[in-house]
Amino acid sequence: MRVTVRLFARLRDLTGFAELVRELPPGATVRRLWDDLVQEFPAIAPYGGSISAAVNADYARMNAAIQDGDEVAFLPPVSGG
Amino acid sequence: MRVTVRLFARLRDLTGFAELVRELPPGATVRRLWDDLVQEFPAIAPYGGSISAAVNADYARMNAAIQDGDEVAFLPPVSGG
Amino acid sequence: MPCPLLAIGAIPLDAGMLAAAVQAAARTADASDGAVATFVGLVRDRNLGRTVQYLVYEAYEPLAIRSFERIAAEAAERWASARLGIHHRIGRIEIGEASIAIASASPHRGEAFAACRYAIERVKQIAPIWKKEYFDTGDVWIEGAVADPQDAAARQEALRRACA
Amino acid sequence: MPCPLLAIGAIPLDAGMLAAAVQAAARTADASDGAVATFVGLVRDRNLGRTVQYLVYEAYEPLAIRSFERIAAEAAERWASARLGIHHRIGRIEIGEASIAIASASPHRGEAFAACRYAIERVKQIAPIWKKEYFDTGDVWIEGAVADPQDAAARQEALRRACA
Repeated sequence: MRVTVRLFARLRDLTGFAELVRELPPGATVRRLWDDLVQEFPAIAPYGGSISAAVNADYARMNAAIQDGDEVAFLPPVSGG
Repeated sequence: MRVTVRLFARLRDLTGFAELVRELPPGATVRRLWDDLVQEFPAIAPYGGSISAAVNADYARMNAAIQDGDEVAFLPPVSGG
Repeated sequence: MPCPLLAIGAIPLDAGMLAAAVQAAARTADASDGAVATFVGLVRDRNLGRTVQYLVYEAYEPLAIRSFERIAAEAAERWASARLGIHHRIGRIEIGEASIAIASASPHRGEAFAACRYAIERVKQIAPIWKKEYFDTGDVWIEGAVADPQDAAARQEALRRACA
Repeated sequence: MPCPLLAIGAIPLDAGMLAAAVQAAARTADASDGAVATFVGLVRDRNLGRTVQYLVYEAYEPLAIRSFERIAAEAAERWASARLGIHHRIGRIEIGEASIAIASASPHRGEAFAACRYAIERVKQIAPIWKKEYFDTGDVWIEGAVADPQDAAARQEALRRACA
């Protein structure tokens, strides 16, 4: 299946991408997608303990299952306000 | 000695006066002035336990001594804001 | 004309203008403002089950200004980096209009919120200002706190409500 | 055009306009507003000893708006009579300019202050918004809270700061 990945703030700077499209096996979780990205962009590995994730613009857990066509976002710690 | 008395809100309504000039013996206190006013305007007597006083536009205690020419104000419980 | 930080008058209030004046006021700290908190009190159409038509506020103006100065000094003592502005309107005020505007600016939000909340609590406790309520079948002077700036318990209660 | 209560955009913020929009919003309670509290966060010229030149904010906009909706719902659950407005600016913001404006209206001041304070605390905890600080010798992304709207401890901390 195919998903759109959105990366923000320093995750975008570290990978050089604000948006990516990646293939995943059916039933893959958000964590599997993150692990794939860490393989591809080792610089983001330190965020493993502090990222948040969203699926289709709603917060999601790392063990949430992804569907074909989903938009999955990875969010470093926030600093709005 | 002669003092100016200022009365506000319901004290003004009850007495019919916003401002009065009254004579007092030397060394008279704010309380003495209040007691004189209660004699003159019995309707204000119930305020004896809840008025505040000011001398020359500064809060003062009831036992404060008044000087000739002072402006003494009596203030019912407040409701600003 | 510069907008005074502490004022009483019969004209409509403008909280935004007051906030700007508080921000523009001379800073004693060398840290710039990161937070502005404001409070506006509005005339409500109901009170104690009565349908209110309008209010008339009166003040002992010189003492009211001194009371605002006292409140600002108390706040500065507790929150050294916060600055306060307090504007109170007097005269006839219609339903939905503002009777009071308070603004507080500070490097950090905790102080700005606390000073702003403290100020409205203290105004209600010690400012020599009274409102007369005109309702459908009559009018009445509203009487709240016995004004005593030396009352330590009242000041403690204001600090408690300011979450200090 | 009516002013939306929850919004993100690149244009300068106007807390007074937001406060007016919150006051004008449909009331679910039959009690009229007696209190409006606002908060404005300003870009400061110093942070962690650095001289800041300006900030650039970015947001994951659809999730940020949903986060504001969540915050407004949480506040409504806790303070049923208060209504909230939250506007956050993104893009480059200069020193002294506002990055966020929050307004809360309620029949009584306690709820208005609490909802306003709660909202800024929750925005800082869960809104997917980031600021990059440009200082004299470089730039850096600021990273604060790990965003987790389900984190009960974080919500408790926001309630505590709101003095609830």
